[in-house]
Amino acid sequence: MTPPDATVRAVEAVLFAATEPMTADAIRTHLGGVEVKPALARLQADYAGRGIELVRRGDRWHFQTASDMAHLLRRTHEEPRKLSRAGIETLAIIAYHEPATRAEIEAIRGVQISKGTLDVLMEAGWIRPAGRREVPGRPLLYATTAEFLAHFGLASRRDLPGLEDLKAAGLLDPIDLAFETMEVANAYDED
Amino acid sequence: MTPPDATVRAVEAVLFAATEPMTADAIRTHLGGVEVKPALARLQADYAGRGIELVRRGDRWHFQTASDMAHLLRRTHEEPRKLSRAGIETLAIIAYHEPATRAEIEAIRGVQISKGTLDVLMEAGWIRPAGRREVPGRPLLYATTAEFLAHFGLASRRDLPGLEDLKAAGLLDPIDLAFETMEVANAYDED
Amino acid sequence: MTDTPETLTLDIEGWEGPLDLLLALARNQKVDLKQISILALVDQYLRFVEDAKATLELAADYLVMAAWLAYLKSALLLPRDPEIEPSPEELALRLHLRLERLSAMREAGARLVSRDRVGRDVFLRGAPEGLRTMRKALWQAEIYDLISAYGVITARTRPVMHIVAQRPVMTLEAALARVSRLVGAQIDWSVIETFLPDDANGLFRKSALASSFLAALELAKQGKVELRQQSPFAPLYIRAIVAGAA
Repeated sequence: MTPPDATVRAVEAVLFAATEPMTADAIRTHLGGVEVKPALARLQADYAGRGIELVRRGDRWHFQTASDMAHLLRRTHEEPRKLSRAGIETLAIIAYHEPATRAEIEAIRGVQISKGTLDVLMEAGWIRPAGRREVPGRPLLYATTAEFLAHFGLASRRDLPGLEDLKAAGLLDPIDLAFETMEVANAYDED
Repeated sequence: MTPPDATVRAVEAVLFAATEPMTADAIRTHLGGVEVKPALARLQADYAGRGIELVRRGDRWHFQTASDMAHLLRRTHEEPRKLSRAGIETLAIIAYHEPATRAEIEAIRGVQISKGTLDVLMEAGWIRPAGRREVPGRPLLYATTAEFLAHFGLASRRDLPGLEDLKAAGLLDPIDLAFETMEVANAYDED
Repeated sequence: MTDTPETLTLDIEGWEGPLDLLLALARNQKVDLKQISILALVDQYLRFVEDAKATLELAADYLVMAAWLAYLKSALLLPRDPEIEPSPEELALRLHLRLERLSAMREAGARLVSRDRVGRDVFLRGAPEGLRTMRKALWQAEIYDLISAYGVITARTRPVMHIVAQRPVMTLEAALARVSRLVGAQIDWSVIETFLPDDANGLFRKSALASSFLAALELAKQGKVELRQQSPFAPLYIRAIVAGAA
């Protein structure tokens, strides 16, 4: 491959040394204002197929080991936090519906969520409070974070597995809305 | 470059994720006994001239940011800050009376100066320690620097306006005294 | 949970609420969730609650759900009463929609956690050097700030001598002496201005006038003179009171 130019080398070094994923803006600021987007594209191409790859998660970039190397590395590292079933479902509901209130999560799960469930997800850095819904009681809203995307290897929320299918099937709509849609469809059929 | 083979990729990933430099033996054990020396040589060649390099220290290998990129890891960000009233007065006294001891500066200023004030002036590069006065206690003397002259656009200290000039410019008018005294009191509080 | 002697096939603690249990039962029908039989589902649930009730203290929400499902079942079986809203079909449909949504989220969660996760399947650099930004103050001051500061210090600390200039005033004592001397020489009414010194000008004249006026008032109070004025701001006349003349 052609030798990388100074900007490519600088972006490479900065991302390599960084302890956290960085936005293109943060890299640019760190490098004193140079344009880094072409360098990021170049690096992504350079590392394609290697044991390390450059990935974009949300608007942040980081190097990580290639996913097919997992079997070699897993044994040396501890398993990340094991999530309870309630935790996984709550996280999925927030991710696919965000922003979502606690009541909306409970409506889907059919049970109250214990205080600890949201705490664990917040402590992991995967969800965050995201304002309040402007309805009586002004309930707190929850949404996912940049760390969530990074941890689960998602380039963006659009990459959530099956998101489009679920949307198309109306499975992300509230029940009342789904019900009305069905009623209308039935009424139309009867005509 | 030619695509790396499985062993090269594995060695690359293992060294990237390792928390400490590893010996070739340790890497081989980790990878189930394959020969890793050719892979290490190949990686070293692949990374030559990049922002990251594979280095060997003793018998251990690790990735690090290229040595000529080290300056990117610690970056100084300069923020313009205005010198406090105490700072500018202290600087003025040193400039007009140098070399001066701290006690002399305080006597002229009529107010004590904090250690921080002199530190700031030294950090700015405008004053420097200039020996000691040969009196009991041997107090440190302060004088201005070449940077001081450069910053204030002075060819030499003799370019500083004399008392007569100050008087002519109205800078010694006692009318403002009450007002200025108030300001000085405030500035002193901030020290 | 299974340490009770009675035969226990279902463990209620294993279910996260009635909806969770219903979803599991619906899956037991081994058909697409869209085609499950609500009636069969209701039967299974009620049977489960019957079985579990014998050995466990059933949570209230399971019993509430059981009651609601029993109602739903009877409504579905009986001839439809158009007066009852919502219709049993609607209730059954809503239950269906809820189960579909819970199922969808459960699958989504499973797919999410089985992705290549950082720290389990893919790894970040083990020993990053870290980036540090050191903030450095860039101190700023102008030459004017410097010399004006020196001016201020000099002005503040150099010895200050206060000299009060002589000001042109006629004291009350002087005016009293002058007016009482001059009024004795006057026979008739005289305007107060005639008692001022001839050379009185400017500030001194004003001071002399004010003091003479005060002196006139003082003398009138002592019964030595009398004062006359036609109207406000009209000339003020003054005359000595000759003993015995009043």
